[in-house]
Amino acid sequence: MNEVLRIEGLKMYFGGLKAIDGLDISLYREETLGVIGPNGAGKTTLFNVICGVLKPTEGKIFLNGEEVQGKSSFEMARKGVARTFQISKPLRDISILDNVVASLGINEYTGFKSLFKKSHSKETVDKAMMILRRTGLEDFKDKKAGEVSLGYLRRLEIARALAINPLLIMLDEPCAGLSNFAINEVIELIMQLKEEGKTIVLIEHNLPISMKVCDRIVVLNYGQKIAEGTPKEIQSNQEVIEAYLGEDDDFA
Amino acid sequence: MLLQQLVNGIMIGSVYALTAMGATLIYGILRILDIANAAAYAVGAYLGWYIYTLTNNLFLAFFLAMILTGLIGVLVEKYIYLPIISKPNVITIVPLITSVGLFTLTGDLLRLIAGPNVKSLGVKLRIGVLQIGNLRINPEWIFIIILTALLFSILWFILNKTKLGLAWRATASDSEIAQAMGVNINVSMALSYILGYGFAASAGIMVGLLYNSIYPTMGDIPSYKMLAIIVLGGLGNPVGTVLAGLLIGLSETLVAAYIGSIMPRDVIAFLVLIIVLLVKPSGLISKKNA
Amino acid sequence: MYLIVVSVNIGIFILLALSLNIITGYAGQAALGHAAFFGIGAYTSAIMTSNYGFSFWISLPVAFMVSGIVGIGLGLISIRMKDDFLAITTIGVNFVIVALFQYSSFFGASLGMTVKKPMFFGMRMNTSGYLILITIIIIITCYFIHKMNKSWFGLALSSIRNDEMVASSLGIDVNKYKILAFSLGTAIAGIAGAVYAHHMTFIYSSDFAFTVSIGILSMVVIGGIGTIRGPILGAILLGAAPELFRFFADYRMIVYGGLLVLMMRFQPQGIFGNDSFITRNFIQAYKNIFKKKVGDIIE
Amino acid sequence: MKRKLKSLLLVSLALMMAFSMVACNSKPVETNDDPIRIGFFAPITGPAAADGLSTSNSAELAVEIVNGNGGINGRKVEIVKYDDGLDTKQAVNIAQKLTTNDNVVAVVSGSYSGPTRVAAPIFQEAGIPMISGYAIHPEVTQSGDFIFSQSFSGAVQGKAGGVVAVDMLKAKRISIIAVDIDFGKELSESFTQYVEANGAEVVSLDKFAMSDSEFGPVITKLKEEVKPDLIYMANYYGHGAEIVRQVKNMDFDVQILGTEGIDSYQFLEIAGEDAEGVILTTNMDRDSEDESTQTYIKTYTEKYGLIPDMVGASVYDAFQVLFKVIEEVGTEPEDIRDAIKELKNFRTVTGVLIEYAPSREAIKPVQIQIIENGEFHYFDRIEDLDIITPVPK
Repeated sequence: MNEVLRIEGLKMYFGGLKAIDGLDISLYREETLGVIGPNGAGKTTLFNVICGVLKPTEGKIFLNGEEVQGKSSFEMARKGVARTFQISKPLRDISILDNVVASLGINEYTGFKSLFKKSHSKETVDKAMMILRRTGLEDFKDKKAGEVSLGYLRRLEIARALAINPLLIMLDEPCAGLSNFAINEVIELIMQLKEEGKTIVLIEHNLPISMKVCDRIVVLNYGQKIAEGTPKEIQSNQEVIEAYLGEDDDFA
Repeated sequence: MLLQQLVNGIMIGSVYALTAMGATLIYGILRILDIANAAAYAVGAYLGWYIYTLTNNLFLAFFLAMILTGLIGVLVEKYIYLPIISKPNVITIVPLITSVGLFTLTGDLLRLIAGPNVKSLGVKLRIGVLQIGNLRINPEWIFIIILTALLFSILWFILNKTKLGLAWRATASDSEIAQAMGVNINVSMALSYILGYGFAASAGIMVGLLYNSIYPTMGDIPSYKMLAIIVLGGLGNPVGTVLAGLLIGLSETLVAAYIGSIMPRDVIAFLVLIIVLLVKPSGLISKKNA
Repeated sequence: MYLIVVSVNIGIFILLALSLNIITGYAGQAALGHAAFFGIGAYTSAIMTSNYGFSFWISLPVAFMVSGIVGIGLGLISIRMKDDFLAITTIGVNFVIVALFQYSSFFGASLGMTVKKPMFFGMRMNTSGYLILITIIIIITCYFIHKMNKSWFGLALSSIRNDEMVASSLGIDVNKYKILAFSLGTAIAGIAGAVYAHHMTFIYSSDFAFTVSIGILSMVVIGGIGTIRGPILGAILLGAAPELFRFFADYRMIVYGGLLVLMMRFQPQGIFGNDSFITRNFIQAYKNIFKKKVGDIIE
Repeated sequence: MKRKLKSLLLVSLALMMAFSMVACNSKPVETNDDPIRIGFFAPITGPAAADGLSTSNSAELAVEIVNGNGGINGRKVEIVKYDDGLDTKQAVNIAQKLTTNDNVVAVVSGSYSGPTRVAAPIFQEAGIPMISGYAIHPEVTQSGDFIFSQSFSGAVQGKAGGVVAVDMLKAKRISIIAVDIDFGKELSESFTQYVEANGAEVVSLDKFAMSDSEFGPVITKLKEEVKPDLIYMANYYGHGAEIVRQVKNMDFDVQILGTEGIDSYQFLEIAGEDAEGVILTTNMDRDSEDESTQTYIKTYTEKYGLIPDMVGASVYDAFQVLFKVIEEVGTEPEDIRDAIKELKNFRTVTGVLIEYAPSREAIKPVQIQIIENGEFHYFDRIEDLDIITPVPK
């Protein structure tokens, strides 16, 4: 029972467009799985389906053995699936601290009753501060999230995912648009998470990063899995090279 | 009788479409729900009336009033709306409230300048009644329909066949990309307001002519009805606006003729709106397939 | 007496502005039909006291409930529609509900409804009574909103206001919270309506028209959206404006309209909003004098 | 937190105290040199601004004339005028201001039913007489014995309309088009009652909203399917003008009967030639031989360059009534009230005011006017007390 996530025969069609067309993936505890593929291969769609933003056309998703496909996004979050967004989506007009506190409340959003429970209890704020310290955001805690630079927003995305204390962290291109320096910092952070034994799914367009971070990589093209294996195996897979040829200079 | 009522509905619907067109053009670029468009409608009607009493030339009154109101529109855009929407972190309600302020201000200014009483254009058109079998169309309507068709053709030409129109459409579909491609979006915005307020003015004069009455609060009803129409048409979509105008004109007419007075006329527009949006939340024609 | 009457009217608008602020300011949902719920509260309590002889004090909570329940409907609509589409649909809801008042004889139709003044311990409620009542309700509402801001509920609304997708990724049931926000805001508007009906002793469908909704929204935005002080001060300012400007006589609506335009042009975050000129300088001055932490005074 | 709450409470208490202090200022003692102050409110801004202008002009003219004649018993009259914007909230504020701050001895309402209706109980409670110029809501005068109405009740005018339609014009099939507010409702109901009791038939009733301006569909329906021989319009000049224009445009041969709602020069202005032959029930006879009527029409036209209408004349009359009783009994509000109740056969510009009914609504002849050559002219008059006396509901 080490299988955290299992996807069986997943299909996601948008009208005539087959974004995901029959996909089987398994993910095991404490593993970091990379999902790569050219633009439009269906990576983000896959994320959105797993997180419950989209309802799959067909197929099954198991989380810790429980069938969860078609559940809504907030239910998936409560079941321990945390995610970051490809385009950073901070809660702009509240502080960085509040952003993290909001994520810590995952089990507190009970509807009307939540009106009578204070959000910024000492315990919660301490927990949030700990996460901010880990992600290097401590100095910005009172700044509004809309006012900090992109690099910090990526960290905030990860901090928020961490606050959920998830079963599974899904990172959607956490390094896109960052400077080399910032990229290294984010990689460092991911490596730390790995060491702590988190289970991670990573979409990353920048292949060297995936190669460095992931234990296993799944390659998608046109919504289908064209290869799967360790970074080494993927690197030498002819089909993958063809799919990427001329597509991406990073692949070398 | 059904034929006559259908024609009645299409006629009033085309006036609605014309009234709402200005708001659509403005929303298309600036994403503002500009209630002050209804102020332009009243101002246009008054300008038209004034020029007509001076010159006794209806066409001159019509086009001069349109141009003048359009120019006022550019000033309003440049000195009021543009500075507001270019500020960071401005919520979308702010321009809406600005337009409500402008509308209140203009309505009362008209009252002070021209008095609260109804002005009549007193135009006697020398074309006869069009009679086909039982179907009758009055001279005012013939005039209005020809003019509306003309204005829509001009609009279609500007938007689809000129460089300016191409720039406008590019800005409307994505202003950032348009800007990156070298489109001067300030020009598109100005065009929106010239055309937008100009169209509102033309609608004002037409309605003034149709009911032979021009008064300071004549913009009150268009101020909200045109919102229903532009949203129904898919927000910022000229073709959708024409369809929505016709749909509402027809619904109102048919309800008045066959069901009777179950509800006020204005409510019909909003009921149609709510029903359509519940089925299709992005309006009759959504932006994507415009 | 005149001042008290004006104050009661302003008090009713403060309550309306505060309640709209829950929907628009905190949950970030466009709502341009708030007056309809004001009307639902007014008609509910008027019908209860005048047609069925219930006490005014029983009709208050009932008005609260009925408006809130109808508000759930608006919340359901907000799940299906977004932004400007939602905004205009709420205008539509306003028109439809006013038409219902206007056309249904149950609501007095075109003759409006006459409302008896309530009794309070055997005495007829006078205007000062209303002032005290509305002040108490406002204080309770402020306390409640203050509490809400500090709770998980408030944080959930903040998240939804900023980004619904993120909110649901944090485990927030966005639909449920939207419905709750709409229903709370409209329920408070319902109470305002109940007080209004008995204060005015006569209500008519057009008292709750779309223009009133726009007026309430203007108060929230002019004062400063998403704060407690904003809607209160905005309502005082705009509520008193028609009376304050009486000595401009003929020009007062022009002054009023011009003021709206100028304020939005130069202070779009509202006069007393979080980023406004007055608030910033006030905080600065306060800091300089008392050397206190900012968070303590401005929530 | 607790402290903050406490300070909030204190501040609001202090505010309330301050308000009540200001509110409790005592009335100054009145002397004979002070002018007699009469309150007046009308919708000077907003959608009814044209009627507001007409009534406010008439009010000022009335005061100017009486002061020109040396005032009342040597004292000048001063008018305290407010704009209610056709908004009941403002009307309540105004009524409160008039009763507590302005020391008026009586009030005239130049506004519509809504504002007048909410203001009436406040004047009643304060014990200040109010005469409503033309508000038609039946509950206005029911507020109490200080509240009078200068116009016919809706029931009287509707019945008079019925008399014109059935007895004078011999109509058999009648269509009604009514505005859906108290005015249209009251009139069309009592009209229908009379018509159906006297052998004619109401074949259709179309209600429309105040904001409506498009009557093409309704007129088409009437012409092609209902085919009435008379249309009764219980509405205002804007609607009325559009209806007669549509009727003429469609070549629809039908008699049109209107009410005091279209008694306005604006009706003539908008409808133009199409208004010819329209008959209406109203309160002012333009062809009256009465000197005061002709003086009013003449001075008003000269002073304002506008033609006076029914709402203006009604307000002017309300002032005449007040001047008359104040001259007789002085400025004590109770005395004024009693004197108005006792007033009999008083000549006003809208004919002889016979007396006020127990419901405090004026009893006076209903004038029937016809539009000829773009002017209102005498057609007939109803003086039958059975018809013009309001029946209490």
